[in-house]
Amino acid sequence: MKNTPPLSLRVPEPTGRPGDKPDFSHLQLDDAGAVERPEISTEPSQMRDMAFRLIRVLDDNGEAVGPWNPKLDPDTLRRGLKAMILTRTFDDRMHRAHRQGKTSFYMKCTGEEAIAVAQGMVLSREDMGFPTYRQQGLLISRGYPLASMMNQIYSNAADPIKGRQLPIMYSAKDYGFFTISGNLGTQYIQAVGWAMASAYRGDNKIAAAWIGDGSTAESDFHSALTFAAVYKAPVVLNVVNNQWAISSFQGVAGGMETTFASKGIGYGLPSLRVDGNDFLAVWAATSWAEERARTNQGATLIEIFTYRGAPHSTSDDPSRYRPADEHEQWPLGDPIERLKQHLIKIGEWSEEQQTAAEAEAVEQVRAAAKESEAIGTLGQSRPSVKEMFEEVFAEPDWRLVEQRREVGV
Amino acid sequence: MKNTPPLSLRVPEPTGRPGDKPDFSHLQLDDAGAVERPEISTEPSQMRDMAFRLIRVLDDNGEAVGPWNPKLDPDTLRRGLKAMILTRTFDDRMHRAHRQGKTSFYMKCTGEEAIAVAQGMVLSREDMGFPTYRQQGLLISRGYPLASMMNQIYSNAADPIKGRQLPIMYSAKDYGFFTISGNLGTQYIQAVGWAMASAYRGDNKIAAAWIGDGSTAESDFHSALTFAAVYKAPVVLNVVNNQWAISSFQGVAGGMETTFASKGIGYGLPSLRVDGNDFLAVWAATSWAEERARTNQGATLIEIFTYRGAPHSTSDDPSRYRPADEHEQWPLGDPIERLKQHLIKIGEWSEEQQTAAEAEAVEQVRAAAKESEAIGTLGQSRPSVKEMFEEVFAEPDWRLVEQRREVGV
Amino acid sequence: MSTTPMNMIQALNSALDNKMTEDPTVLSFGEDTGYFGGVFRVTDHLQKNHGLTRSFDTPISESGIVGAAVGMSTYGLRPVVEIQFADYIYPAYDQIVSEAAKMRYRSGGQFTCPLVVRSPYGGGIFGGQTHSQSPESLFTHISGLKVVIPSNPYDAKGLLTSAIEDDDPVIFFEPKRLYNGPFDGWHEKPVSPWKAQELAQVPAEKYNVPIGKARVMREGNDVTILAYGTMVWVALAGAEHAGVDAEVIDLRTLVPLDIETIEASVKKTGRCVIVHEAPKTSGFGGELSALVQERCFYHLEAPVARVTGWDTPYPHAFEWEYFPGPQRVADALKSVMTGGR
Amino acid sequence: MSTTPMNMIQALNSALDNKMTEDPTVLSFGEDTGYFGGVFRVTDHLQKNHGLTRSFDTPISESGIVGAAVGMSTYGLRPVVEIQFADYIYPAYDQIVSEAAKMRYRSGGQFTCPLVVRSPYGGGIFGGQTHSQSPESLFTHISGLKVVIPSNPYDAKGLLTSAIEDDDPVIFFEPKRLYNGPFDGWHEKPVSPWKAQELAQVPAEKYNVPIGKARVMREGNDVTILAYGTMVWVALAGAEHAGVDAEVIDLRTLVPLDIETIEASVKKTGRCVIVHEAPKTSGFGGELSALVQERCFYHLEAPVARVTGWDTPYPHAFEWEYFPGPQRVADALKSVMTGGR
Ligand SMILES: Cc1ncc(C[n+]2csc(CCOP(=O)(O)OP(=O)(O)O)c2C)c(N)n1
Ligand SMILES: Cc1ncc(C[n+]2csc(CCOP(=O)(O)OP(=O)(O)O)c2C)c(N)n1
Ligand SMILES: [Mg+2]
Ligand SMILES: [Mg+2]
Repeated sequence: MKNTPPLSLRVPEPTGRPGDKPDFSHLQLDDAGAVERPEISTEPSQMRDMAFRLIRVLDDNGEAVGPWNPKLDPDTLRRGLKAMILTRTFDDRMHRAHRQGKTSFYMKCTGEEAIAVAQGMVLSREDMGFPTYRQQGLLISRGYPLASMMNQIYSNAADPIKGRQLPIMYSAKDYGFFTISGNLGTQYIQAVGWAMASAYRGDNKIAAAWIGDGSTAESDFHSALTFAAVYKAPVVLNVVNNQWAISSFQGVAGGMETTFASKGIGYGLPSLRVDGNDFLAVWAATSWAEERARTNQGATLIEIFTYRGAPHSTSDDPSRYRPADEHEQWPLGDPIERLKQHLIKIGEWSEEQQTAAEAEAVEQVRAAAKESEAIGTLGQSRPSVKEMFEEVFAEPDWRLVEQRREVGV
Repeated sequence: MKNTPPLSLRVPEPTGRPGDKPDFSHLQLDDAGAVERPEISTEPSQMRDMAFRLIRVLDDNGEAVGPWNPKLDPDTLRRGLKAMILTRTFDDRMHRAHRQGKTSFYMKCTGEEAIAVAQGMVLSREDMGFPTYRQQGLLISRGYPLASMMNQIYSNAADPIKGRQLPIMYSAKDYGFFTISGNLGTQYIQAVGWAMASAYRGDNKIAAAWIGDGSTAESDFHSALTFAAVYKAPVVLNVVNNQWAISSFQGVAGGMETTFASKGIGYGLPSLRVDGNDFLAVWAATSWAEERARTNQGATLIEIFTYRGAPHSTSDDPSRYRPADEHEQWPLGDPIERLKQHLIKIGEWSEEQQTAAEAEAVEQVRAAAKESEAIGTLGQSRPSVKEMFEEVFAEPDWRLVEQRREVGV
Repeated sequence: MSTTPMNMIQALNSALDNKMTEDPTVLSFGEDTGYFGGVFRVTDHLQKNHGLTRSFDTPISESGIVGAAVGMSTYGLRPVVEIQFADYIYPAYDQIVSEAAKMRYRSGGQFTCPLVVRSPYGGGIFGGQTHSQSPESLFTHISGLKVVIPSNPYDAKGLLTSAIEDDDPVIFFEPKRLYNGPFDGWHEKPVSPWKAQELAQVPAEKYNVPIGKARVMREGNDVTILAYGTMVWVALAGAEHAGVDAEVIDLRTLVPLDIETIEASVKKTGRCVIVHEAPKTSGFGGELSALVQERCFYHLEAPVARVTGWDTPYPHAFEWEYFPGPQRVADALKSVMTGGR
Repeated sequence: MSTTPMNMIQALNSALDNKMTEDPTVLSFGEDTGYFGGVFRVTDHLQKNHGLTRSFDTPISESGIVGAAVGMSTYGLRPVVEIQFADYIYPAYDQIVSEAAKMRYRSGGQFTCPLVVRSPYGGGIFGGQTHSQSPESLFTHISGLKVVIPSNPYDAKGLLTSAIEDDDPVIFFEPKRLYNGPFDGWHEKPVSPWKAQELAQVPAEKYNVPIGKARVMREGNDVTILAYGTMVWVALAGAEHAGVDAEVIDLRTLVPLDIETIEASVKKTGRCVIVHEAPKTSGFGGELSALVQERCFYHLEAPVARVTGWDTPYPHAFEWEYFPGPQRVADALKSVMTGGR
């Protein structure tokens, strides 16, 4: 064997830790409007560069520019803005509810509201979304009752999933919202299977799935992309790169080496990369992928570039592993602020309307909380204990019957 | 939801089935010498196109051409040729031995001999190879006793792994040959772990791993590439694309959509694609990756493009799922024939020497068989039955002691 | 219904073919199961009969196969997937236990997984440690899964039909030692072919064998033998060899278990021997033994005995020392007949 | 050795820190285990004390974590990896059962896997069905694996030390209900802190608690209770509540099991109750029950009883109805004391 110097193990580290100044100088950001928009029928091999660019529509002046501008009407924009505001307001209230001991757990999506809200609006409710725990905006943008969300969070007697799941693990079939799994990544291949089923039946529903940057390392990510490519499944595969996976920066998932979007190249999937804090860019990229899937041209991978503003969950304290003001320094800004500025710019919104919308959101959430808390918060109210034994199978077997009898319910 | 035409499920199919004329017109093959050779220190992002090219050195005239020509001395070439001949001869004999009932199972590597032989010669015996069942050439090129291989195949009393494994699942630590697993793909991430261990210790050994085109769909492929990239592990990751995975053509693994080499791009790994039937090209690509790993510059993915000439195993009959003469029509020829022609071309070999080498190989194999069969073939001889209970743990626990006593061994 | 002799492969194939004809939501996929019809030919002709999209080959990704099937089943399809060997089911373990098994429960009944995971399992074919395993107990521990194992062609077809029609996920293990030819427990002796056996007379039409019902293979008074799959035949041979009047029960379904039949039999005989091929420790025999003594304690005249595979991997060269044969069953029978001391 | 009070997290951390100081081949990695020190802080300060390459964060890939550890261990390292919750160990199941467990055997001793898979497990912390599971029995069925579960800080440190020094793969489950504070079985009552308890007096230096040896937590004559992890405390509380003179055995190691201690105790008491948190069917209690009645049949005065989790997923809102509490143990004790009819 050659006599070479000793090897050494490289362990990736983020640009900043607590006490450091946030450093985003490594980010290569395209200007709004700078990235071309390929035809929807483009061969994946002809658009590989898209995986290394960043689709942006809203520029620093609040102007919507370039080929990806989806040219939405102001009503749609206002609906989107309001849904984002409502999502953030809901998050804040539930986070507080956890501190007040009303629930055992909560997870916010602060800074990522544009993603689920825009995508929830682009996709149809008959389509099926396979979300992670950070796409509550899907439900909110579609008008799912906030009180039902709270009932789930409180595991109270009206919890639609009967007290069986951790808070925020919603399931809302009628709203195109798949039952959230605690197990990261599993939904990704399931979404592909669901999409294959729709194609197999000759229906025209498509699926969409979300996964975090960190969770792309899970096996199901790989099997999902493989099956999606091989069977040309009608599915939109989103990677929400919010830079963090609990305490691990995205470099631990391989984000220092290349983009997450580029993972699609190795499966021959068209791959887009989009500014996740830009409502219009998310809308546009999603529409592109949606149309592609709907017209039987197969799956698209979309890396949605954003920043997790909040702690991972109520169990987490990010000040232990990242600079305290990193979120404020995030160069792509805040999705609500940016869409608001745009609406003001085009003369379709005002600071007053914003203040009113915020107040209205607070009011909506308060009303829902009142309704839900009247039923009860965690421990005060819950579904019947017999729900523990129901729906393990379509019909309980003798073990469940005996065990239920033992509990006396 | 939009009213669009019904979707349909796409299931990939090969260009030919039994009875059809083999069709390789879809292959895009570079000419020998046509592909540039990047510096070993090239950033992966600067060489992505390599994943879509095909490195070839030996041209149709038996000439070694272009920047990838490793310029080996004739002795090395002859060693390589002889090892390939020996590998094929060994395969033929063992395949026959199965028909004669001397073993329960065998797997040939016909047409793929250049891969393991060249790579076994480039890598050091102190490095660790994590092979599949189709890299017997690693052992043979390093002079591992053929009789020991046979003893394993026959599960006889001298089987180095004591009758515990299916035939051909060799383990030869001292030859840099990791214990083969029956479970596809598992070795890939283990190789990365082994390489990380070497780097962690500041040693200078590297690892190499092999996986089949079909098995790239397994989860361990994904975790291997992820870990290799994140920790810059000193490992050479080979994908042997021999076009088939038992009865499934490589399109079922995604090979219709893109190259297997391109899977490296999404991890930021440098990725090469090489003519697997060209001993010199395999040598050159492996050396490039070996040097990169050895000098602490991390892992390389190499797709080795070849064709599985033989049945998958002795349990398989390819005439049921592919055109009978597909192998003969394989446009990249036969690795033994091509290296032989090259040696003759440069005046370092002759037809007579070839005939003699083939005879010598037959003789070597016959001698080994004699030695091994003197011990016994399957069922005639085997290790002591107590080996069933040994080495489950370093020390048997009471269960194993009791159970062994029950068997009375 | 008129019947024809079928081996187990043909019977399983017939079940699939019937169901795919009858129900367009049934589809079949797995590694090599499409064009080629599976390495054991269980899915032979399905692609030809029902089309490319109804019986197809998959990438070599067990987790992908099951994960996709989970998604499909929540859409309303009834996928029947093959894991080529049970030894290779572990990569799919997470999708099975964390997802398929819990889908109905965790979604409050909104999403369900009527899927079947078929897999050849067990030893006796010189498959070595990675083509011989019997992992059934690993699935019996998971709430929300059913586990079915046939021992003969007739049951195989009827049980697979019921598994496909079941609204919950079913793990369906097919004893590959019984696939082509029958087995009478003595590996070194010739055996009369399936077609000469009554349980290989199989109707061409669809029929059901209910999930959750055991079959009494042999009535007897002295001791109850609980077995399933290949071991049913070993149990019968062992009983005959020992000359003991054993009641041999083929469980057919491990979950849900036919506890009534078991309990009634052991209360009658007062003795129980459990036979399985999987390693002893935490094999399903442990659960069976616990249940029997919990429910029949005051009827037992000897300890419940287990005859099982050893706590080692399945070793190629020692196939028949590992495989629990009739001699070991006979020894156990004799032991329990004399109080098991 | 002088001792300081430690909770279980500190004790485990101390074991890791000692071993990493002593042996450069020991390293620690997992999701969030590096800089941050683990979501439960078991690997806190290890990166600071021993350097970036000896305690680091990994991609979120349980199969990758274990697969890499398997490779490292065949190189000669002793990796200790963390699976963040036992509920997430299934993606790594194949690497554990097909690879780590069989490496020594299949390679004829050429390659071995001295690795430890640590994982917080069990319920009682309102974690819902994906942060509460007890999958231990799924590992006890696999030949070639050892399975260790401590119930207190002192044992936790000594057992983890032994696990790291063991030359075979060890699955090491850490009852997260016991991590920070102790638990005395009654979830609704206050409990005296670890530091007031003898088993939380832990030496700063390295020491071993041997793998394969149970601990008799309480001597008694009327009935033997077999338990491990959190359930040891429930068993003690249950015995006290029932007012029965129970011998409470903390198994500490499930494989290899301390069968001698168990057998001696049951032969003395003539009765046995087994307690675990995992679902009943094919839980480790089945194996224990089978072993006890196989070996102590003629000493038993009542059926061996099991008190376990139900055959359902672990439901968030019904935590304490699912979790087997002292009342259920007491009921079982009273039942076996009166013959279990
Ligand atoms: C299989 C599995 N492994 C580990 C965990 C624990 N876990 C929960 S969230 C999380 C981080 C996920 O990060 P990312 O995918 O980036 O999503 P984000 O939280 O940033 O939205 C981890 C490790 C889990 N839930 N499931
Ligand atoms: C986990 C696992 N799944 C399935 C199999 C069965 N199997 C053995 S070889 C094989 C095909 C592998 O094809 P490929 O990876 O292309 O390698 P090749 O045989 O062509 O060298 C299959 C499906 C296995 N051994 N392990
Ligand atoms: Mg993230
Ligand atoms: Mg292949």
